[in-house]
Amino acid sequence: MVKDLSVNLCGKSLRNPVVPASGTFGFGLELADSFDLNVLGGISLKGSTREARYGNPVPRIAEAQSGMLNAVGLQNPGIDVLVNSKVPALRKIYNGCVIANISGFSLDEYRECCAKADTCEGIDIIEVNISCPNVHNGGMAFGTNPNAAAEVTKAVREVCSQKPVFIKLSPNVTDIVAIARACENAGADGLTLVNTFLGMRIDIARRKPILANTTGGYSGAAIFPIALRMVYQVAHACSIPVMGCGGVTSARDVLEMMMAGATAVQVGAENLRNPFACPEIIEALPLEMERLGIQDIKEIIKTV
Amino acid sequence: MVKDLSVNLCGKSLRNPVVPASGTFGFGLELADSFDLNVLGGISLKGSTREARYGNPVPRIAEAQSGMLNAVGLQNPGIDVLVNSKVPALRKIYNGCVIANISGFSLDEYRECCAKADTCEGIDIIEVNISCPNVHNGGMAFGTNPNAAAEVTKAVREVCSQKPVFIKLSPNVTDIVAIARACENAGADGLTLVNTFLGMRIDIARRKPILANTTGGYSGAAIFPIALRMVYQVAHACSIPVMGCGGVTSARDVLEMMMAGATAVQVGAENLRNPFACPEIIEALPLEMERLGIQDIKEIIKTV
Amino acid sequence: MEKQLYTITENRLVAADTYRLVLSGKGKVDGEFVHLEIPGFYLRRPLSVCDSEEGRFTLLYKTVGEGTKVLATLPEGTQLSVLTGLGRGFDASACSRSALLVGGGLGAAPLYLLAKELKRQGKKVTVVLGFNKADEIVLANEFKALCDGFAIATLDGSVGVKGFVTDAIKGMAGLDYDYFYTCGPMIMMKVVCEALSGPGEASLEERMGCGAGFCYGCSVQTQNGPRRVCKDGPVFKKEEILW
Amino acid sequence: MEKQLYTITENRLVAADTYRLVLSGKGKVDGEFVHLEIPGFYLRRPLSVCDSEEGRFTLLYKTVGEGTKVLATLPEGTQLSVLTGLGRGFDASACSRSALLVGGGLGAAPLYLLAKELKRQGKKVTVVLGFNKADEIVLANEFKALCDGFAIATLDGSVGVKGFVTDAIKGMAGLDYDYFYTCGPMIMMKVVCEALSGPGEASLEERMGCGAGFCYGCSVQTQNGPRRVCKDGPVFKKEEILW
Ligand SMILES: Cc1cc2nc3c(=O)[nH]c(=O)nc-3n(C[C@H](O)[C@H](O)[C@H](O)COP(=O)(O)OP(=O)(O)OC[C@H]3O[C@@H](n4cnc5c(N)ncnc54)[C@H](O)[C@@H]3O)c2cc1C
Ligand SMILES: Cc1cc2nc3c(=O)[nH]c(=O)nc-3n(C[C@H](O)[C@H](O)[C@H](O)COP(=O)(O)OP(=O)(O)OC[C@H]3O[C@@H](n4cnc5c(N)ncnc54)[C@H](O)[C@@H]3O)c2cc1C
Ligand SMILES: Cc1cc2nc3c(=O)[nH]c(=O)nc-3n(C[C@H](O)[C@H](O)[C@H](O)COP(=O)(O)O)c2cc1C
Ligand SMILES: Cc1cc2nc3c(=O)[nH]c(=O)nc-3n(C[C@H](O)[C@H](O)[C@H](O)COP(=O)(O)O)c2cc1C
Ligand code: FES
Ligand code: FES
Repeated sequence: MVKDLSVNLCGKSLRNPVVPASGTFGFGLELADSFDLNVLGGISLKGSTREARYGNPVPRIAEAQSGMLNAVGLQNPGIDVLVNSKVPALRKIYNGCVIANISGFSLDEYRECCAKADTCEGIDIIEVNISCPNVHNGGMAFGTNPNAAAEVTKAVREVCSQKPVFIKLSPNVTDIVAIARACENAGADGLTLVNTFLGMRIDIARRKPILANTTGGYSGAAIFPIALRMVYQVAHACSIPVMGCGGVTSARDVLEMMMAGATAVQVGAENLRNPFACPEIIEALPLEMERLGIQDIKEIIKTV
Repeated sequence: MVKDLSVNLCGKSLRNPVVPASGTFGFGLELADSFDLNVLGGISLKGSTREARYGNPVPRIAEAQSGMLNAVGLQNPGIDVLVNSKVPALRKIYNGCVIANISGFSLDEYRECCAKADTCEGIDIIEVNISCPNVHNGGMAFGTNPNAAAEVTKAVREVCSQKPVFIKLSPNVTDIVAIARACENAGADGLTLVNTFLGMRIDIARRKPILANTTGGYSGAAIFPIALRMVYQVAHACSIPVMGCGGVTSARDVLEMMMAGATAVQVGAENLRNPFACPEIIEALPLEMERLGIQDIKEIIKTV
Repeated sequence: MEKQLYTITENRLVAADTYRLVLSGKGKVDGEFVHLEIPGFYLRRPLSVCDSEEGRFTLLYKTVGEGTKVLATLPEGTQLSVLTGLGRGFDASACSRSALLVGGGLGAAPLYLLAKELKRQGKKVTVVLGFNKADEIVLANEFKALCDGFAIATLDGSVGVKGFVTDAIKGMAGLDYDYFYTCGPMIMMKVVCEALSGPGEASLEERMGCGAGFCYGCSVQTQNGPRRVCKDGPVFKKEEILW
Repeated sequence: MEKQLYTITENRLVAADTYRLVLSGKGKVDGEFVHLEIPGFYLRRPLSVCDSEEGRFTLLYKTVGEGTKVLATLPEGTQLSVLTGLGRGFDASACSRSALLVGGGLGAAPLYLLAKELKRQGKKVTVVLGFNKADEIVLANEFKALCDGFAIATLDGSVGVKGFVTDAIKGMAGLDYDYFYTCGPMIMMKVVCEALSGPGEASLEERMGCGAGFCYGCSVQTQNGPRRVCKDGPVFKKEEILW
């Protein structure tokens, strides 16, 4: 039985809801030799800032039982390289939805980067990361307070006249609904949730944190039930579309996130364990839908 | 080599730092036939309220990849049964540290229950749960705001003249340090962290939440890196002792929690998978310490 | 309660989606059910003891979800961690002379152990089992060999009486019993408890955490207040149950 | 990069805490290292390819942490998921005539594959290996059989020269090479790169996420800016490395 896997994200049609999450799939190009990227519903690119950044010192990666910590710290070549070189190169081989993920350390930086992304032809959606736990005074500070989140949203909304703007939220908050609502009211076209949880591991033999940065962002299968709860709460409180993210590892997880309220679903850390995770999930979707009697994947969105 | 496993919690000596967490070990009595409870450093009893409570409807339990959700909702026979019957019965067979875990739906209720626990002979420490995510208008509402947390602390501190009071914090907050400091300033003798994360699972075949309560408290191995980070932050910001809790499953996890700043370590959901988890962890501690060159477990507390 | 490693000596499809699992280890397992760790899954799975002898016991399980599907793939020789000695089972002594056992689907499994005990005590045992269709039938021969009366109902009529267990019971001429025991889907047990006069008991099912009475994850409301299915049950007297 | 299942055909202790792992599967594995999934662990483990032929390849690993300890328990026949075709390895063509290979501990492993390639290209190969003590020595016979010159240093002097690899190198009369390659502990490689005149390259180690160049978890600062150890390396030219 032919299954309809397509979903619609602010007017942009995705051939399926599966999108590798920002930072876990490079600029797409790194994986172009491994499989045909065109199977992917979309790609969220590595987070970009105004200037090129090396990021945090190594070690940047630590392991946990069903997840991992990263403290990459927004290593990236800068927004100009993104729009002038990375996106055009990706466009040569990929015709799906390209999502530019933007970070910043000030309103000005967010505004400037988003303006550049807005006029870059190859980009379909702008995803504004106000939730990176791995840089100081940047990212997460904006994402843990409804007023600050609204301010960033307003600022970037003003400079993005052509593309939908998704705000990517932090799970490290008491009330994610309040922040989601603030972003919606400030003009966000959609929301991505969640980013990583602030976590830590210690090397008990050396008696030192494993990460050079002491703490890092925790993600992977372990966070799925919390991310799912947040997607559920936000999708039921707001009327803009949600991209669900956090701990997704299987076709079943994708369907669960969509029933909770996600229109599209991002896969993050699982790509690091298995670079073929996204194509494998997409391949598994029709059979799983068959088992559950789902014809058209759109129909299950927010049905729980 | 003989290892010293004892730790000191507000003047009370524990023979080792391992304590089953509240709600995951009943009133101790339920496990008395399975092993000698006297191997345990302490026991945190099932949370008690003023009146007897049935709790939430079933299903109350859901599974995740490295953890579980519970929505028991504070089923308990009420504080009077606790102090008049459960604690005296436990005392007949257990000579370690007994921790009464108290919940409430109002300041008055917290005050009344803590006053009763304070005068109950068999109880060594009072642990005030301001972080239960499974009851409405109760528990977590007090634990997600520094002012409310301070108010509860002050209220119970006033009525507890004989026993140390630990406040048990919620991880579902933006800034756990602010709440910890508020409790410390309001007179808390110690802090327990963390309680469960608010999570959710959906039965995708039935298209319904698995838990009758829709959401539940997520805990188990999956939450360890987040709990560890919170213990680390709070232990380094406050000067009162911390009981670390969240995802502990092994002797190595106990040592890691202690290096992060915990004086004692609670084991929760792991008891549900393996009722012998605590005695097994305690048995494994000396060998693990030997490997790491630790003579006296007290010496590693907050060394990272 | 005890925790022990047992070795799979048989794990074989015996009916549609239904496997017979024989586990070997030290001693004779008691308790109404065991709590089984399936590699890769966080919580244990409760499964009723279908038969138990010195050194080995038998379970019957249906592959309904992720865990049981993985269980079905485990080869002989695999070691599993099992909690035993769990649950308050059927009270064979409550029957004075003649018992009626009514099972639906795999609800037949714990009834088999009960039937053996009742026969050991010299009582008369009549068994009625209900299934959806022929390929789901289990334990028919075992019960036939052991018991004094036996009937089957299938929904599609492919074997025995067409319809529910209650239809099969109605059709049994001269049925006589002083106590009944039932295990199966909630709705079946409710109908049975309402339809059958006289005293009896039923075995409930609930999602479990510990399976051993200390997490209060499985508490249901009963006529006598909250009761833990894993410890106060799973078997409850008919009058106690709030359907 | 490719992901494939390989079957363990050998997994055997060959030196103190050191195992030789032979994996069989389709094709000939290339790449400097493989990224190996160990059952029960979230991240894969990077291990250098020590030898590779059609249908099988060999790794040498030390049991240093939880993952490698579990790996050591896996029996023959176990299937493992492996990412292959990873890393930019040693550049055999950079040597024009005669090469010096300097390994510390299990740093010897990737040098063996390199030595074979250099010999295939008809070049002269001298190998110097350093270990803490005799029971840690690996690959000595294999290198001796293959190469033109071979020396060992042990810290405790139990075998070969007492001291570091640099001591053994000093003691080699008439040593002549136009290019060197080194792999081992950072501090050893630093000393080697500083002590040896002439061009050379070294293989770095870093905690990895993806192992395949797209997570930026392993980026180190180099003379030429940030470089991913897994993709731009692990082998870097001596001048590029910021020690
Ligand atoms: C006392 C008791 C005795 C039982 N005896 C048998 C038996 O003899 N044979 C048999 O086939 N089944 C029996 N069951 C039901 C059996 O426990 C479930 O079918 C099994 O747990 C499903 O596991 P899963 O991993 O396949 O399902 P999943 O849905 O993947 O499991 C997810 C979680 O839900 C729980 N769960 C799902 N369905 C049930 C259920 N019906 N009852 C309790 N927990 C459930 C699982 O244990 C697990 O924690 C019994 C249940 C109880 C409570
Ligand atoms: C390119 C490369 C090639 C390597 N080749 C070999 C080899 O041929 N033989 C060998 O014995 N070792 C090799 N190593 C080191 C090997 O990867 C680690 O010893 C191994 O990952 C430790 O795993 P563990 O589970 O035992 O340790 P744990 O400490 O339990 O592992 C926890 C996490 O830290 C990572 N980690 C721990 N130590 C290291 C380390 N030294 N380098 C990188 N990651 C680490 C693990 O991969 C894992 O993600 C290589 C490392 C790299 C980067
Ligand atoms: C290595 C790594 C790098 C990441 N970098 C970014 C980033 O640059 N921008 C961003 O918005 N999120 C970043 N994230 C967060 C992911 O996009 C995702 O939100 C998070 O990992 C949760 O999903 P998961 O549980 O599937 O990993 C990163 C995550 C990882 C693991
Ligand atoms: C079934 C269950 C019941 C619980 N009941 C209580 C409770 O009554 N009071 C309380 O303070 N915490 C309760 N908790 C929280 C635990 O004490 C502990 O804080 C939490 O589970 C995190 O630890 P873990 O990851 O080791 O499970 C409960 C947890 C579980 C799993
Ligand atoms: S499952 Fe824990 S009390 Fe019944
Ligand atoms: S480990 Fe992912 S880029 Fe190197």
